[in-house]
Amino acid sequence: MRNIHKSFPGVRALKGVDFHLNKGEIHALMGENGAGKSTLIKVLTGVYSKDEGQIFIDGKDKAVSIHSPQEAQKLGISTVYQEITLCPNLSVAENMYIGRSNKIYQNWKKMNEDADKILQNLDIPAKASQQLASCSIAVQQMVAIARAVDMDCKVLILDEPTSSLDEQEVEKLFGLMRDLKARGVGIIFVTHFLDQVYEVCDKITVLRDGGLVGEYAIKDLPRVQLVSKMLGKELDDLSDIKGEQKADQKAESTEPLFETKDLCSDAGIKPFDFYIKKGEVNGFTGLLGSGRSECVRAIFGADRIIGGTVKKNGRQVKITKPLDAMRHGIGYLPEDRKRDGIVGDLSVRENIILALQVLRGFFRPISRAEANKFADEYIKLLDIKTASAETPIKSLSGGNQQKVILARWLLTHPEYLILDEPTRGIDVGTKVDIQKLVLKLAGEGMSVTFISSETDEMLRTCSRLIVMRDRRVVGELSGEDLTQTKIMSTIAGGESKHE
Amino acid sequence: GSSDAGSSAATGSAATDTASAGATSTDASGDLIKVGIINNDPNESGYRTANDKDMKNTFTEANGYEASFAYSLKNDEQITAAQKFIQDGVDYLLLSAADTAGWDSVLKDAQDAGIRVILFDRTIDADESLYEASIVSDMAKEGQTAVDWLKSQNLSEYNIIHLQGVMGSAAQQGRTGALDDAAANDGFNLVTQQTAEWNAEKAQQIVQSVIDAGTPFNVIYAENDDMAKGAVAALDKANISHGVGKDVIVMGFDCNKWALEELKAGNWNYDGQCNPFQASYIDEIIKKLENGETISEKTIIMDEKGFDATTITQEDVDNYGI
Amino acid sequence: MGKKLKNMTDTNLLLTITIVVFFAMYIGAIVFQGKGFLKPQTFFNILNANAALIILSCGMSLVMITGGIDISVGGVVALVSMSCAVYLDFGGGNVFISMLIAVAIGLAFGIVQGFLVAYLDIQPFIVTLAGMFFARGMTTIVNTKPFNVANENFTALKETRVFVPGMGSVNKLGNYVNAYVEIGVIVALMVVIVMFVMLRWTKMGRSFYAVGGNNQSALMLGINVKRTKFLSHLLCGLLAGIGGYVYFLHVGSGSASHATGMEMNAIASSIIGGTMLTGGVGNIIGTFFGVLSLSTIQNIVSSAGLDQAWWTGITIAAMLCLFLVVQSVVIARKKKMLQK
Amino acid sequence: MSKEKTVEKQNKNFLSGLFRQQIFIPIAALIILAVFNLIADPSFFKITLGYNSAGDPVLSGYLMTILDYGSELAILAIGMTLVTAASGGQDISVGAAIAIAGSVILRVLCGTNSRPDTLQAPIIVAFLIACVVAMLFGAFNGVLVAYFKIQPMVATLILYTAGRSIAAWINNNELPIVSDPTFSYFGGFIPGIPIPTPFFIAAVCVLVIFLVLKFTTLGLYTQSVGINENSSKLNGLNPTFIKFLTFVILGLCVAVAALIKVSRLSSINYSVIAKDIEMDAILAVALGGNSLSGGKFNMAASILGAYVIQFLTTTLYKFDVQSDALPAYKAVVVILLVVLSTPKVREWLSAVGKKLKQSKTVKEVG
Ligand SMILES: Nc1ncnc2c1ncn2[C@@H]1O[C@H](COP(=O)(O)OP(=O)(O)OP(=O)(O)O)[C@@H](O)[C@H]1O
Ligand SMILES: Nc1ncnc2c1ncn2[C@@H]1O[C@H](COP(=O)(O)OP(=O)(O)OP(=O)(O)O)[C@@H](O)[C@H]1O
Ligand SMILES: [Mg+2]
Ligand SMILES: [Mg+2]
Repeated sequence: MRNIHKSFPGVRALKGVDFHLNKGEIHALMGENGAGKSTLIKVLTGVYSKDEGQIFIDGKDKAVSIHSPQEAQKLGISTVYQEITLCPNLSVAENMYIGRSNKIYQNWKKMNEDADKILQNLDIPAKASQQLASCSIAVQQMVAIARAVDMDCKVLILDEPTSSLDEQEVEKLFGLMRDLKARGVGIIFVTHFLDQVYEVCDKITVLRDGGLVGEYAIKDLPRVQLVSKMLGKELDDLSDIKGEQKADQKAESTEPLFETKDLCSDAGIKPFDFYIKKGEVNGFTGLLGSGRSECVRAIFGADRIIGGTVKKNGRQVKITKPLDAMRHGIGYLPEDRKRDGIVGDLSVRENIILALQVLRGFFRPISRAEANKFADEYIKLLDIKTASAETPIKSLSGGNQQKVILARWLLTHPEYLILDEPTRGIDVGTKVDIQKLVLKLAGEGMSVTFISSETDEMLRTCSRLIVMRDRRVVGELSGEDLTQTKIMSTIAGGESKHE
Repeated sequence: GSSDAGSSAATGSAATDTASAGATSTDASGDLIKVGIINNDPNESGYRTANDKDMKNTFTEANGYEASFAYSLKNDEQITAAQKFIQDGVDYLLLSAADTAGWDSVLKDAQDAGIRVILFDRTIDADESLYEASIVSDMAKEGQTAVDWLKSQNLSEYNIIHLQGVMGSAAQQGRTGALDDAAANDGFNLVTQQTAEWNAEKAQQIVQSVIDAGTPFNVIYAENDDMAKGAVAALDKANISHGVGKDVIVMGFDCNKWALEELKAGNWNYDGQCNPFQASYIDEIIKKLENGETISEKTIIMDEKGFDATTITQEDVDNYGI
Repeated sequence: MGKKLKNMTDTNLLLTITIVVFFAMYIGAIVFQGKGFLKPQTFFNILNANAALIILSCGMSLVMITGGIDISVGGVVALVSMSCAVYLDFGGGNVFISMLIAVAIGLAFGIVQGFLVAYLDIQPFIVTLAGMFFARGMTTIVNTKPFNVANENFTALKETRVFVPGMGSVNKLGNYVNAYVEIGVIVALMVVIVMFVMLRWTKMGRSFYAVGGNNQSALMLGINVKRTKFLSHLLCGLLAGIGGYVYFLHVGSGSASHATGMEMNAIASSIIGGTMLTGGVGNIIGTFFGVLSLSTIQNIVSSAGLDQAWWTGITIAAMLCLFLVVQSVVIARKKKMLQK
Repeated sequence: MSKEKTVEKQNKNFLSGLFRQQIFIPIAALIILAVFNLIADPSFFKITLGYNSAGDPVLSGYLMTILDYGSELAILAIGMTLVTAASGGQDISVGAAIAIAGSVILRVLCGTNSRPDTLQAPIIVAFLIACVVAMLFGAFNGVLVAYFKIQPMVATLILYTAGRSIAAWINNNELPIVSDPTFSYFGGFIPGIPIPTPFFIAAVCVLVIFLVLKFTTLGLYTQSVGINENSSKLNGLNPTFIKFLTFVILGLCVAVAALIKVSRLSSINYSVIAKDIEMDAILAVALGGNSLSGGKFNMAASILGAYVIQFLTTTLYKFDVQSDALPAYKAVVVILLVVLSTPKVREWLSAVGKKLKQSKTVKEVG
C-alpha cells in the first residue's frame, strides 16, 4: 500500500496529503485538533468522497476507488472511528457482526457464541446478547475495537480509540495491536497521547492545517520535536504550570464557596460530602465508572436529586435543576460531548451563547451583534478552528467542538466551573492551554473542579483530589499526598481517609 | 350506562337459551326486539342529523325495541359493524350504507344467521333477496324534478355550475344523472362540473375559481344545501346577485330549514326535498314481519317534493324544513 | 420482576405490553359485554376485517423501523381495488392477472418512493404524502363510481372460506356454524411470519434496525444505508399492493373512498405494537397485536350501544389515549430502573 | 487563512448564495408556478376592483383568491413549524381542533338557540373563549408528547379521532348559523377595505410571530431542544416545557384559523370543516425546506410554503382539473418541486446560474 494523495472539499480541505503504510507496521497519525486526521481516515474508508488523489493497495499499479465503508471493508480495511459509531439499538453481537458479509443467512446462535468468546478473550464486561445502549461508553468503545480487530483485515485504522479507556484496557489494546502487527497487518493509530505513540508505534506522520508536515521513523523524532512539528511552534515548558499551581495554594484558607452534605442523585451514587473554596482547583479521581461524573452531575442538578443539601457561601441553596445551578454561578462541561454537549445543527455562535442566553431569560435575547462579538472573542481566545461563527458545530473536529462548549461556559463567567474530562480528545498543545487556562481562572478567583482520566493532568492542576470507588467517596488527598502511588493505593482501598 | 349493559347481558343469555327452540320463537315472550342500526355519521349533514334523530325517537324501549347504533362514513367500518351485530345476534339489521358496493357477503351472513335486513335512505348494489325491504329516496326522481323545474324557468341560455356530492353515493348519482341528460338533450351548458364532496368550503373555492376565470354563468345546481351555501358565499363576495329575479339561479337539495328560509327570502330559487323520516316506515315493516305477514312492496319510495322560492309558504318551511 | 424488566430490550418490552393489554381488553370485553365476544367467530371476524390492515401494518412497521414513514398505503389500497375491479369487469377478467396488477401497482409505488427517499434524500413524509395524493387522484381517474365486481371466478375466490376446526357457535336459528376465516387472513398470517423471520433472523432484517437506530453509524458499520432504505420502501409498497388485493378480496368492489384513513390505522397499529416512529425499535408480532388491539377497541365501542354518535369517536380516542399512556409509563419506569 | 476566506466569499456570487439558502425552495416553487401560469394564461394575474353585494369595493382575481384562501394554512404553518422544530414530529389533529374551536365560537355566539337573530355574545368574547379551548386541547397534545413522551403523530391521533365528535357534542350536533353580517367580515371583507380580511389576519399573525422570534428566544430554544434534548437540559432549558409550549402556540393558531373558517360561511359542518388541512400544513412546513424530524427551522419559508400550496391548488382549479383527481396532479407538482430543490439538483442549477451570469457579463461587455 503506498502513495495516497487526496484533497477534501468543504470548509477546509486536505491539501495534498501523502500517506504510506507498510505491512506489519503501526503508524501514528498525529496533528492538532482539526488538522484533518479524521478526515483523512474517512476519505480512506469511503465515508467522504475525495476530490482528487488516488489510493493504492498492496502495491498494485491500479488505483482503487472506495466509495463506501462497505467497499473499504471488502478491501480489507477495518476501522474504529473517533466518535463511537455503533447502533445502540442492536445487541453487542449484532454490532460486531453486522455489515461484514453479504450472506443472507446468519447462524445467530453461533454468532452469539463467537461474540461471547471474543468478549471473554478481551475481558470486555458485556454479554453478546445485551443491548449495546445499556453498556458504558468504555465498553462500547471496546466493542467497536473488538469488531474491527476480529475482521480479517489487512489494514486496521484506530481513530482515538483510547480516549475513553483506562490504562489496563489500553494495555490490552496494545497487546492486540502487537499481535496483529506480527501477523502483518498495517495499523493506523490516531491519538493525542504521546506516551502511547512512543510505546507502540513504528512511524509517525504529522499533519498540520490539512497539510502534510512529514513522515518520520519513531526513533528519528524525539517527543519535543514531534510536538513542535504538530503545533508549528515550540511547546511551552510544562514546569511553568507547576509554578503557577504553587502560587494557587493561597486560596486554601478561605471559607468554602460550595459545600454539599449527603448529596445523592437517582443516578445511583452513594450520598457524598464535598466542598470547594474560592479560587481552588480540585478534582475527582477513580477508575472508569467509579461515579465521578455522577457526583458532579448531582452538584449541577443534572440528575434528579433524592437527598442532601447544598450550601453556597454557608447559606443553604436549592439546586434541583441545571438552571438553578447556573443561577448560582455554576458551569458544567459534560463528559459526553456528542450526547450532552453540542447542539449539532446550530452554529458555533449559537452554541457559544446558549448558556448565557438561558441565564438572561426568555424575553431578553442576545442581539445578533452582541452574539457575534462574543463568538469572535472566544473563537480567538480559545483558538477554535472553524470556517466561521456560522458553521454548524457538528462539522467541527472533535477537539474544536470541545473548545466551543468550554467557551459557552466561560462566557457565563461562572464562579464555579465543573470540567468533566475537558481534555478528552484534545491535542497536546491545547491540553496544556486548557490546564493553564484553568489555573489562570483559579488565580482570578474562579473555583474549578477538574476531572480527567489522566492522573498526570490532575496532579498538575488540582490542589486537592477526591478519590472515588464504586460510586462512593473513599478518600481525599491534598498537599504532600498528591502522588501517583498514593492515589492508586487509595483507590485500591489500602488507605481511606475521611475528614 | 350500567343498567343498559345489565339488560343486554340478560337478553344475550336469553337469546342463546331460546336459540335451540327455533327461529320464530325468538323474542316471542314479549321481549324487546333487538335492532342493530348502521348509519352514517350524523354530523355529516343536516339531513343526516334529522334522519338519526328520527331513528332514535322511533326505536326506543317504549316502542318495544332495543337498539344499538353504529356510525361511520367508511364502508369498511360499516361492514365490520354489521358483522359485529350479526355476532351479537340482533333480530334486525337496519342499514344506511356509505357506499353502494361491497355488501353482498355480509348480507348473506346475516341471512344465514336468520337476521333480517332492512335498508333505509340509501340503496345498495346487491341482490334483492338479501334484504326484506328498502325504504329509500328516489334520487333520480329528485334530480328529474329539479331539472324539470329548471327547464320551466325558460331561460334564454343555461350556463350551469354543477356542484356534485361525493362521487358514487346514491344521491350524487341520481341528482347528477338528470342534469347530465338535460345537458345532452336540452342544450344545457355545464360551465363546470366538479365534486365538492358535500363540502361547503370546497364548493366556495370551485365557484370562486369560475368567477376568477370570468366565465359567465347563470345557474348554480348544487346537490345539497351545504354546497349551495358555499357557492352563495362566493357569489356574495364577488358581487354577483342571486335569487328570485336576479342574475344567478341557486338550487339546492335536502330542505334544511335554513335553506328554505333562504328560499322564502328570495335569495335562493329552488330546493329539492330529500325526506329523512324513514323510521316510521321501518317500524311498520318490522311489526308486520313480527306478525308473520309478508311485505307486499320490497322497495318503498319516500314521498318528496321540490320547492320554488316564488311559491313557498311559511307553513312549508315549518313542515318540511329539517 | 424488576430485574426482568431491566434486562428486556425496548422492543420486547413494548411487545409484552401490547400483548398483555390486548388480552386484558378482550377478556374485559367478554366479561362486561358478553354477547358476541364469547363467540369465536367474533374474533375471526376481526381477523377477516383486518387482514389487509395487518399486511399494511407489517410494511409500515418495516419502514418505521428504518426510521421512515409511508402514508401512501391507504391510497395504494384504493387504487389497487379500483384497478383490479375495472380489469376484472371491463378488462381481461383473469383473476391471476388481477393479482399481478395489484402487486405491480404496489411495487411501482414502492420503487418510485424508495428511489426518491433513498437516493435523492427527500423526506419520506413528503414523498409518501404525494404518493397518497397521487394514488387517491389516480383512483378516481381510473373510475369515479364504486361498483361490485361481478366476475365469477373472483367471486368464488372471495366467497372461499377456510373453516377453523373445532371452533364454532350456535346461531340464532339454532344451527351450529363453524367458525371461518377468509383467504386474506391466511395471506396475512403468512406475511406476518415471513416478515417476522426476515426482521428477526436475517442479516437484511437486522440492517433495517441498524439503519433506523443510527444511519450514520450503520453506514460506517458497512451497511449500504441507501439500499436498505430503498428496500424498506419497496417492501412496504409491495405489501401495500398485496394488502390492497386482500382488501379488495374482502369487500369485492372498487371505490374511490375505499380505505380512507387506513394509513393512519396502520401507523397507529404499528405504534401500539411497539414500533417507534423514530426508528430502530419494533416488532412484527407486536404490530399484529397492535392491529388486533385497535380493532378490538373499535369493536367494543360499536357494540356498546352508545346513545349518541359522538361518543363513538370520543370513546375510541379515550381508549387509545389510555393505551398509549400505559405504554409510556411502563417505558419510563424501565428507563428509571436502567439508570440504577 | 483569512485570505482564503475572503477569496471564497468573492467567488460566491449572489445567485449561488441564494441557491444555498433554505428559503430558495419555496421561492423557486412560487416562481416556477408563476412562470407556468404566465405562459399558459396571463389573465391569471389580472386583479379587478369591483363592488360586492353590499356595495363595498373588493379586489378580485386569482391572486386575491390565493392570498385569501392561503391564510388559514399560513397561520397553521406557523404553529406547525414550531411543533416540528421542538418535538421532531407533527400534529395531525389541527383539522379536528379547528372543528372544535369553530364549534365553540358558534356555540358562544348562538347560545342554546342554533339560529338566533342577534348575537348572544360579542364576537371577541367568542373568539377568546375559542382561543382558551383550543390552547387547552393543544396543551392536552403537549402533555402527551412532552410529559408522557408519546410520539407526536400518535399522541395527536387521539384528538384527531375524537375532535370532530367533540365539536358535534359541543353544539349538540345542531348546525348553528350566525346571521349577523359583522361576523362574516373575518372570512370576507371589511366594508371599505378591498383586500380580503383573512389576509390581514394572516399578516398580523406573521408579524406577531416574527416579533416574538425577534424579541424572545423562542427560536433558539425550540431549535436547541429539537436538536439535542440532553444538552439543552444541561444548559438550563426545560425541554418538556418548551415542547409543551409549542403545542399551546399551535393551539392558538388553530383558534385563529377556526375563526376565519367559520366566518367564511357563518356556519360549520363538523365532519368536513378544515378537512385534511393537517396534511397541507405539514406539507407547507416541508416545502419550506424544514426537516420534519425537528431542529433548525425557517419560519418565513414555511409561511411561503403555505402560499405555494394554495397557489398550486388555485392553479389546478383554474385549469378545471376534476376536483377529485386534483390530488394526483398536486402530487406530481409537489414531487417535481421537491426533486428540483434537492441538493444535487440545486448544485447543478447553481452551476447553470453561474454560467448564465458569466455569459451575460460577457455580452454586456461586448
Ligand atoms: N463534514 C464536514 N463538513 C465541513 N467541515 C468538516 C467536516 N468534517 C470535518 N470538517 C473540517 O475539517 C477539518 C478537519 O477535521 P478532522 O475531524 O479531520 O480533524 P482531526 O484532525 O480529526 O481533529 P481532532 O483531533 O479534533 O479529532 C476541521 O476543521 C473540520 O472543521
Ligand atoms: N459495568 C457496567 N455496566 C453498565 N453500565 C455501567 C457499568 N459501569 C458503569 N456503567 C455506567 O457508567 C456510568 C458510571 O460511570 P461514570 O461516568 O459515573 O464514571 P466516571 O467515574 O465518571 O468514569 P468516566 O467518566 O471515566 O467514564 C453510569 O452511567 C453507568 O450506567
Ligand atoms: Mg478527529
Ligand atoms: Mg465520567
